[in-house]
Amino acid sequence: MPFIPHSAQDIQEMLATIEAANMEQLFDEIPAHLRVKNVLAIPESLTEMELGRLMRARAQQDNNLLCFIGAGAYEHHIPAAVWEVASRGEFMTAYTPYQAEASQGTLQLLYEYQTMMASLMALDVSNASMYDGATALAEAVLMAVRANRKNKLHRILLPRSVHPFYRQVVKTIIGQQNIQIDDIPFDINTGRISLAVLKEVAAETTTALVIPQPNFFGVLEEVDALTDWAYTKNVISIAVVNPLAMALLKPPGQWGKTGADIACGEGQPLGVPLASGGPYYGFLCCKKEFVRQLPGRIVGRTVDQEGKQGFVLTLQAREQHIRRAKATSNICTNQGLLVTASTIYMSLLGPKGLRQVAITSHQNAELLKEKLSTIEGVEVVFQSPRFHEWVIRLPKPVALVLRQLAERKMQGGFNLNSMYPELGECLLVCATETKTEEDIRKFVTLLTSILSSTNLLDKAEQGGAHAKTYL
Amino acid sequence: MPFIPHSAQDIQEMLATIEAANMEQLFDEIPAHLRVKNVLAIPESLTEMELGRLMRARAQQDNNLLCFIGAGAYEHHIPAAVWEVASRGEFMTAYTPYQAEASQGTLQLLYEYQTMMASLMALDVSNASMYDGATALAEAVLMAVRANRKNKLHRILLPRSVHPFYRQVVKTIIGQQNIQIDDIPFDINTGRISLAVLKEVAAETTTALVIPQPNFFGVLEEVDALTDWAYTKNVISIAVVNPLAMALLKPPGQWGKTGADIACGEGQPLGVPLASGGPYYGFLCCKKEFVRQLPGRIVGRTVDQEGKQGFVLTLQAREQHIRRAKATSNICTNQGLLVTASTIYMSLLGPKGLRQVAITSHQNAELLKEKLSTIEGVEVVFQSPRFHEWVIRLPKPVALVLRQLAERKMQGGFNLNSMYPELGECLLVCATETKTEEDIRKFVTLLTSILSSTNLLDKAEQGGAHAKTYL
Amino acid sequence: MPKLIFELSRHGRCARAQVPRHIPRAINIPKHFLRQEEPFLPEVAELQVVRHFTRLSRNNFSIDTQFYPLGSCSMKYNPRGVHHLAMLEGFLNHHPLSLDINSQGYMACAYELQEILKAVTGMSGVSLTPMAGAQGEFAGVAMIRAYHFARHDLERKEILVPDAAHGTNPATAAQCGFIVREIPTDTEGNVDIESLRAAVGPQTAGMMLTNPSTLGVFEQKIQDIAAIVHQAGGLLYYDGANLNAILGKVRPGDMGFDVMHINLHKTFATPHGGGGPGGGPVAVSDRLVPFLPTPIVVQRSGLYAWHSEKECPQTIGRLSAFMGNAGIILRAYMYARLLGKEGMERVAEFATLNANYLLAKLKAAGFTPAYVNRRASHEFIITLKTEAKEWHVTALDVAKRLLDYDIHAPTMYFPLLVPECLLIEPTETESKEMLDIFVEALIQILHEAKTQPDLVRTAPHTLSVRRLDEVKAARELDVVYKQIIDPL
Amino acid sequence: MPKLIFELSRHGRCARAQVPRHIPRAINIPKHFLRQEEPFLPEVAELQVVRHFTRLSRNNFSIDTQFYPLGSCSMKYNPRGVHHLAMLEGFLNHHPLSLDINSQGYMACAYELQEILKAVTGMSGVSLTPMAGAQGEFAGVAMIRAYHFARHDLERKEILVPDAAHGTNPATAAQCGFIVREIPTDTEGNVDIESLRAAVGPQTAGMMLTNPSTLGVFEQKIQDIAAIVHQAGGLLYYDGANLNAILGKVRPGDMGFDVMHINLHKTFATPHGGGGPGGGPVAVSDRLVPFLPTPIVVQRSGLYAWHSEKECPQTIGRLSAFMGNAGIILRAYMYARLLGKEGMERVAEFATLNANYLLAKLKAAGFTPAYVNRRASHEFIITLKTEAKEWHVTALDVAKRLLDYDIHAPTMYFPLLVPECLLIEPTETESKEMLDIFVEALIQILHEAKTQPDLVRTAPHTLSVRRLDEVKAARELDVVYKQIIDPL
Ligand SMILES: Cc1ncc(COP(=O)(O)O)c(C=O)c1O
Ligand SMILES: Cc1ncc(COP(=O)(O)O)c(C=O)c1O
Repeated sequence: MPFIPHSAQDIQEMLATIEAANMEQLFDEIPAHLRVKNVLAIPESLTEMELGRLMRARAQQDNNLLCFIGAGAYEHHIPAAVWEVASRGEFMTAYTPYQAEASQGTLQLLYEYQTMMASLMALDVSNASMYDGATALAEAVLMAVRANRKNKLHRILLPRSVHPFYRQVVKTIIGQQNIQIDDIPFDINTGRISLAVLKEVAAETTTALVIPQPNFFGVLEEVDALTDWAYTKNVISIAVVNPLAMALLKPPGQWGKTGADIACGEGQPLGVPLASGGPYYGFLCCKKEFVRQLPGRIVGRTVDQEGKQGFVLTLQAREQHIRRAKATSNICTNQGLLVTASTIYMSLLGPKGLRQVAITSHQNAELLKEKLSTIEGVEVVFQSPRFHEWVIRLPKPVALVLRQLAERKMQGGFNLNSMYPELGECLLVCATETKTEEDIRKFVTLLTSILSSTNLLDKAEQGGAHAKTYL
Repeated sequence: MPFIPHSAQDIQEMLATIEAANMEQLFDEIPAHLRVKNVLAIPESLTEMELGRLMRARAQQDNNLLCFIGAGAYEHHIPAAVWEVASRGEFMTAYTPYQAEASQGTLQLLYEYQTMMASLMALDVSNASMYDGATALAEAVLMAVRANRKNKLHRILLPRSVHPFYRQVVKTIIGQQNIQIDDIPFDINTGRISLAVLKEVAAETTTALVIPQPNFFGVLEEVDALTDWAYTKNVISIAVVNPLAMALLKPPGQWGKTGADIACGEGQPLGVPLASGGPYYGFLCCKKEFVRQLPGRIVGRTVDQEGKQGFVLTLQAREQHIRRAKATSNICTNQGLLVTASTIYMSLLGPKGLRQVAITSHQNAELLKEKLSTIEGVEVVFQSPRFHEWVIRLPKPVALVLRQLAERKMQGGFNLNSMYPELGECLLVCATETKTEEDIRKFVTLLTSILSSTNLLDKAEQGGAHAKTYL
Repeated sequence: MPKLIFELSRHGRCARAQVPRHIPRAINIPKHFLRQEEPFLPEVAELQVVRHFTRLSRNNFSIDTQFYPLGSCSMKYNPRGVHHLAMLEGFLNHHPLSLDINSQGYMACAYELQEILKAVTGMSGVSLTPMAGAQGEFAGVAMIRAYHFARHDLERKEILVPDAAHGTNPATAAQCGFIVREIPTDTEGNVDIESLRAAVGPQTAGMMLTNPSTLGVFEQKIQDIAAIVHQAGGLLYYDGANLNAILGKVRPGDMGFDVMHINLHKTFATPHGGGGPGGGPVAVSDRLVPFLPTPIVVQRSGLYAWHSEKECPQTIGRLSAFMGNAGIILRAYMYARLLGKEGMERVAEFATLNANYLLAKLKAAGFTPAYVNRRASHEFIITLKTEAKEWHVTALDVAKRLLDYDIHAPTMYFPLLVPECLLIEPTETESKEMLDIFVEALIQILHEAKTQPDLVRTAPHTLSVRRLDEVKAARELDVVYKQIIDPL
Repeated sequence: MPKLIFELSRHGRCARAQVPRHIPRAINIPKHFLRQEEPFLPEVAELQVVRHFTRLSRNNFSIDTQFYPLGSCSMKYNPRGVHHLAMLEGFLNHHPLSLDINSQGYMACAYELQEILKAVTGMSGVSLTPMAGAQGEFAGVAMIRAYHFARHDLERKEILVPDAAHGTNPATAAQCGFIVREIPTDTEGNVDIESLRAAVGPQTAGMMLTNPSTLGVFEQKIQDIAAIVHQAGGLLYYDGANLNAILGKVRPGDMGFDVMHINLHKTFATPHGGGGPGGGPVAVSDRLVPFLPTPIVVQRSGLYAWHSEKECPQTIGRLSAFMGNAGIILRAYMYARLLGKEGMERVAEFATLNANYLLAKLKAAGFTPAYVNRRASHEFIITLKTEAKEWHVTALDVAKRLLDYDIHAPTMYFPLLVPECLLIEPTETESKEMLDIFVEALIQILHEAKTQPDLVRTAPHTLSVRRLDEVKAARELDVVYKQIIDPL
């Protein structure tokens, strides 16, 4: 019996203690006609060895791809120490630190995490994690709504330069409440939010403005101006940022004259592997005046009976298990282990190392951009400063080009076609510090050859049916 | 500075404390003309990320081979828990448990290991490891020599059915002393030691007889008769066995009327990966009357000042750091971590699980043997009972066949040609529990096609130059 | 206790081998976009980091080191083989937006897990995307909302929850814009049927329930409840936190539930990581299939593909940037394959055996079960009401004292309706000996409560800290090092 | 302390998922070959195993958790990246007898490590096969023997070792059939040159030395020593245990040594595993190259190949069944690549800086260095002779008391010639703060020795056990559970 320790004798003794004749009797309160009749339609058990063969074969199928996709999930070098330590049983197989005295390891780590993340954002406080970047944004919006009681109807300015999947998630989550979302178009030349448009769209009932940095196109927004505008309009500013970039770029707490009010985003770039999309974690920081609106767990430093320093979950009165229907959020299980990994990652890199990762990513992306833009027919779309990602327009259908690249294990970027049809055949390309000159050369060569091949359409159409991702 | 924590300020403060002007001055006792003048001919440092790319590429070169080689190193399923736990920093980065009170984890584990290994061998005691199976055999021979003081010249009967590399190692190690090694031929029909031959070779000065089980050809020796013969001749019997096989086969302590005196062998099959040949570990067990001759570390159970159970290194008076030139061996660093893994492995499998691994290996090997012997021209050489390995004769040169298989990532076995030229074109083939029917089918199909191809010689000769291993 | 990592920091230190090599290229970013001063991150060497966090980890209880009978959390063994295989580079390096042709390995696992979850729940459709139980609840209640909405049944503004429900249930219902109405529990731990009857009506959107309930007993009138809610036009939500109790024995779909979530980090043994991550797939009956959150994996002519908004126009939408906690899905899939169909049934059997054994022993030792006449499910409640009154030793005190016995405390003070309660869930992976040790510890503590109550009241005594001041923590908020926040 | 795993055992238990499926095939082995009753192995479930050994591990000091100033052992940080990459499946699953064409990845690493070791030692040839320092010594001394033998110089029966030498040196010489002759040390910690001169002769096969010596000082007259030994016809062996002190600063080959080993688990930071494995490659000057143990990797027209007996007819032979501790070789190689040439030099610099800093601080605090006038190498000795006399607190007591301060004890009572000594080696990877903590602890203990000597004499007090009875352990030998062996 895998994972069940009971010997035949144990079972006999235990049933005798319970005064049950057999195992069946333990289920005698379940109405008989409800019981499962047929054997479950589930395969027979595998041994770990058999499972290993199966899973190795599956992992192999998806392996050894060269990756220039970013679009919200970024390949970075993760020091081996990060997961070697984070995977220790004591971190990995613990539950939420409800018993603080028996969980000081996790709690101290979370306190250190909060400090690091708040400082990276230049804001006062951080919670201990949200599910992911997209839900963190949704929760940030809900924070803003709760913080602004004067409005009955809430309107949220959500630029289209924010990750389209984030926008979808925000709609799913806050869509259940009385909140209106106003899409803000981006300037087709710069790829960023235009202050002029913003002014047009804004209304009395506008509660918050979401400001991405870098935005979905990799472009840097004029965050100072946007934050200042929001401040003057009494609109709460919500930054959604790449945390790694904040080692190099101006952090939300320093935007404009007052700083953004809330910052959130995806923690994945800080030591979390791509892993098909998760588990990642969302971070959520804010100015101290919003701390009671902050959802999720927060760790506080305190003392024990003898005055010795210790850590506990604090402000629990905001949470669902105490406040129930009036809680700031329903979140319970969060993404603690990922935060553990990120805390170790940030500790290894330190402020200078993290900055160097950001700079190298930027430099590699710029190099790739230069090289790609020399290919005939390839056009760099937005002429604004970028971090490590940007948009190119191809002279052929992006879906078909990507498909051809994919067949050679090259992942050329993210197809913007269905999300931004107005841009035409556009591709979002990313390079991080993990890419070598050799990788870049390979990509450029392959793309050149695909674009110059004449029978692209014929070849690709055969496989076109499978050329989509889960858009 | 990788792995060095010193900040510039630290260095200044420390030099000031030392009253040294600079780093150079710390080396002022080294004659200047001896100092390294030129930069070392070593490549520049790599970052962990760069190293990762290099090593992944190298690992990839040697990867995804299907392995039917045994010959002393066996591929078995290793439960993930084994190395996940053995790799914990507290086991992996500890030194030898010289400070017993700060090393109870390692010491208790070694005590548990000694118990398991002694019991697997059905002998009284076990040490805490030797370097590998071959050196364990050499040390076993030296034990026998020390235990038998009446002889001046020592003759050791070392059958040719013992692993040829073990025999070479024994010769290297004991060759420095006044010990003669008598090779014992094997019976060309059965592949095992013949009692008759033994009787011829034995002499007054014969100190020990080495008995392999299974022997190098995978064949089971008539261990009862051999042990009894040794006993009646006052010859010390040294078993060299596959420890995994001992879950199924009669263990050394039960051979013949008295049991073998000493048992040794390679611990690798018990949870240690193939890993290009090491680190593995040698085990060494004996009857209690030989315990003072046992080299290496031994852990004993004792009590602390309060009578509480605890563990220490014991009988250290045998060891080099106390007895120096008169020590039982010069071994100091041993293979502790491998023993840690094996202890976890044996605990997971238990007596029944271990037996099942042995049985399944045997069954797979028998299946493979049946299938291979249906190929035209392939001949099973010895008609004796086997464990999980055996010898076949091929109708074509083994080196060339193996080379062809290797090009298709199939490792067909170990070439006996140079070690046992008298056997002709023979191959030692192994299957363990890791092999599926599909694997076996693949091997048989590939071998069939290679053997039936007419231009084998031409093709293979081109690559023949590289077709050797480090024989 | 180790120092804070910031206290180890020295200017100029870092883990050198981890920092990318300097490239002599310009930074093409105008200055006003750039950060001026460094963030306050520790500057430490690699050994310091490894040692610091290794030492921190040792200040934790965990399944790998202690018995952890935390009710409602199913803290069972997390197979190491599963973790190990999920860390294969082919899985770790796979981008979520890889084209389908480069993702078939992962998608095969996700697809098969969807099928397995259908089989164990008796439901018709599954979406794996919710990232924990609470998000599964959100998805479920949002589907209930979408369902009524699609039928233009717009007045259903109430969600019913038993008073014993987990806090996420009411919080979720509220987050979905519903009014929450509590239904009381009867003396035997069942939903009070009469109150339920009185509460339902045209305003009822649905009811959230777990069965066995968080009181550790099986809701026997489940079919009546289903009938009442359904007749009122509502839907029935199954909180899958307690699925471990019935795996392979009885299925929510067969009990009349319309929608449910499954906590993969409980029933499917994925490690909980000191707070997360989890996984909260939702499973639904036929009528809710169109509303499932996306993406979902489908199989099409031998290839796996993603279905999304386009193929599922009625979906409640997307719940995460990508497709949820993929690595947890992978682990849950592997766990299911290791168990197989026989193993699934054994989970419920042995979880129940262990709970009832513990209950029997504790009863014999003089402890008071909350529901004396009931069979325990995979968990059960004891109440220390009497002990609290007689010796002024509370459930909290007993819980803290257990820590000194090197055993994690059970869940305390939940469900809220049972005074001074401990909710005890041993799970199926613990041995009889371990349970006996736990019983012995509780007996011992009871004895201490009588003879040296202060010892219990001031516990724990053997950990790195004594009992912590939570009030001070909340009053003098210190949640960021060196930035003490004024009381708000 | 956890119970013994055997005490958790229950008949019929095991980690089911790890046991191969039953195959319905006969066992073709006659009965008299088969085992009749089961071996005494524990019968436990997977969680029990993981929990038991995880808990055991927590009863250890280690580099990952504590400062470990164990002299002569170079307990420095073992980079996790190195371990991680050595565990890649392509390395782990590779059979040692794979054909060369299937082994080029591993062989490239081994070959390059050979080259790197030549560069840092200043030697001409390297063999990686010895599995630890002591086996390297064996190989080295066997080569010395083979060298004389090949020259028909058959009367050289003596090996000289300083009295300060590590026990493996005389033990090795004896195992190679030599007579061991000890050379005394002078008052400054150097080899007594006059005694050496008197000792050498036609019977001298060679001398074993480490420099800096195990006394923690650099042997300044090393060239005189080399000349004396060489003039007598002997060869000079370098015990590489202390290579960390001079890496990139001075090379054994340049000092006149003919042969040496390198402890990869010291200088090259491979983890020591609680006793092993290690690695003990040998490096030799020209004249000993033909005698190197096999196999050795060579490069031949772009491909790597093994050289063995056939290509090296004068080799002393094979030292292990395959090619030594391959995984350790791989790790040492990676460490060397991470350090690069600049990093190599820094090792000696910072190891020396740390040692001299500690020495200066301890001197200032009133401790007595064994060699007051000498610069410390990467390690140094303090002697507690005075303290032992005055307060009856021994070096052992101080060592044990340090454990209570959560610091591993230095090496005690070695070298044998310094009374009540502690041999302290901080290594380069420890921070100044850690060293300061260590000094503070020793000062504190010195104070305790004066004020409450019993506290020190009965230490440790804070670990899972108090001081252990080693005499009982040796007298009442209990080395196998339930099989107490009678005193012999
Ligand atoms: C009964 C019950 N419902 C719901 C949840 C919430 O699940 P999660 O923590 O996965 O969000 C829990 C978690 O503890 C629970 O016990
Ligand atoms: C000076 C010295 N020489 C030799 C050795 C033996 O090396 P190993 O333990 O690797 O066999 C040691 C090990 O401690 C040592 O310190």
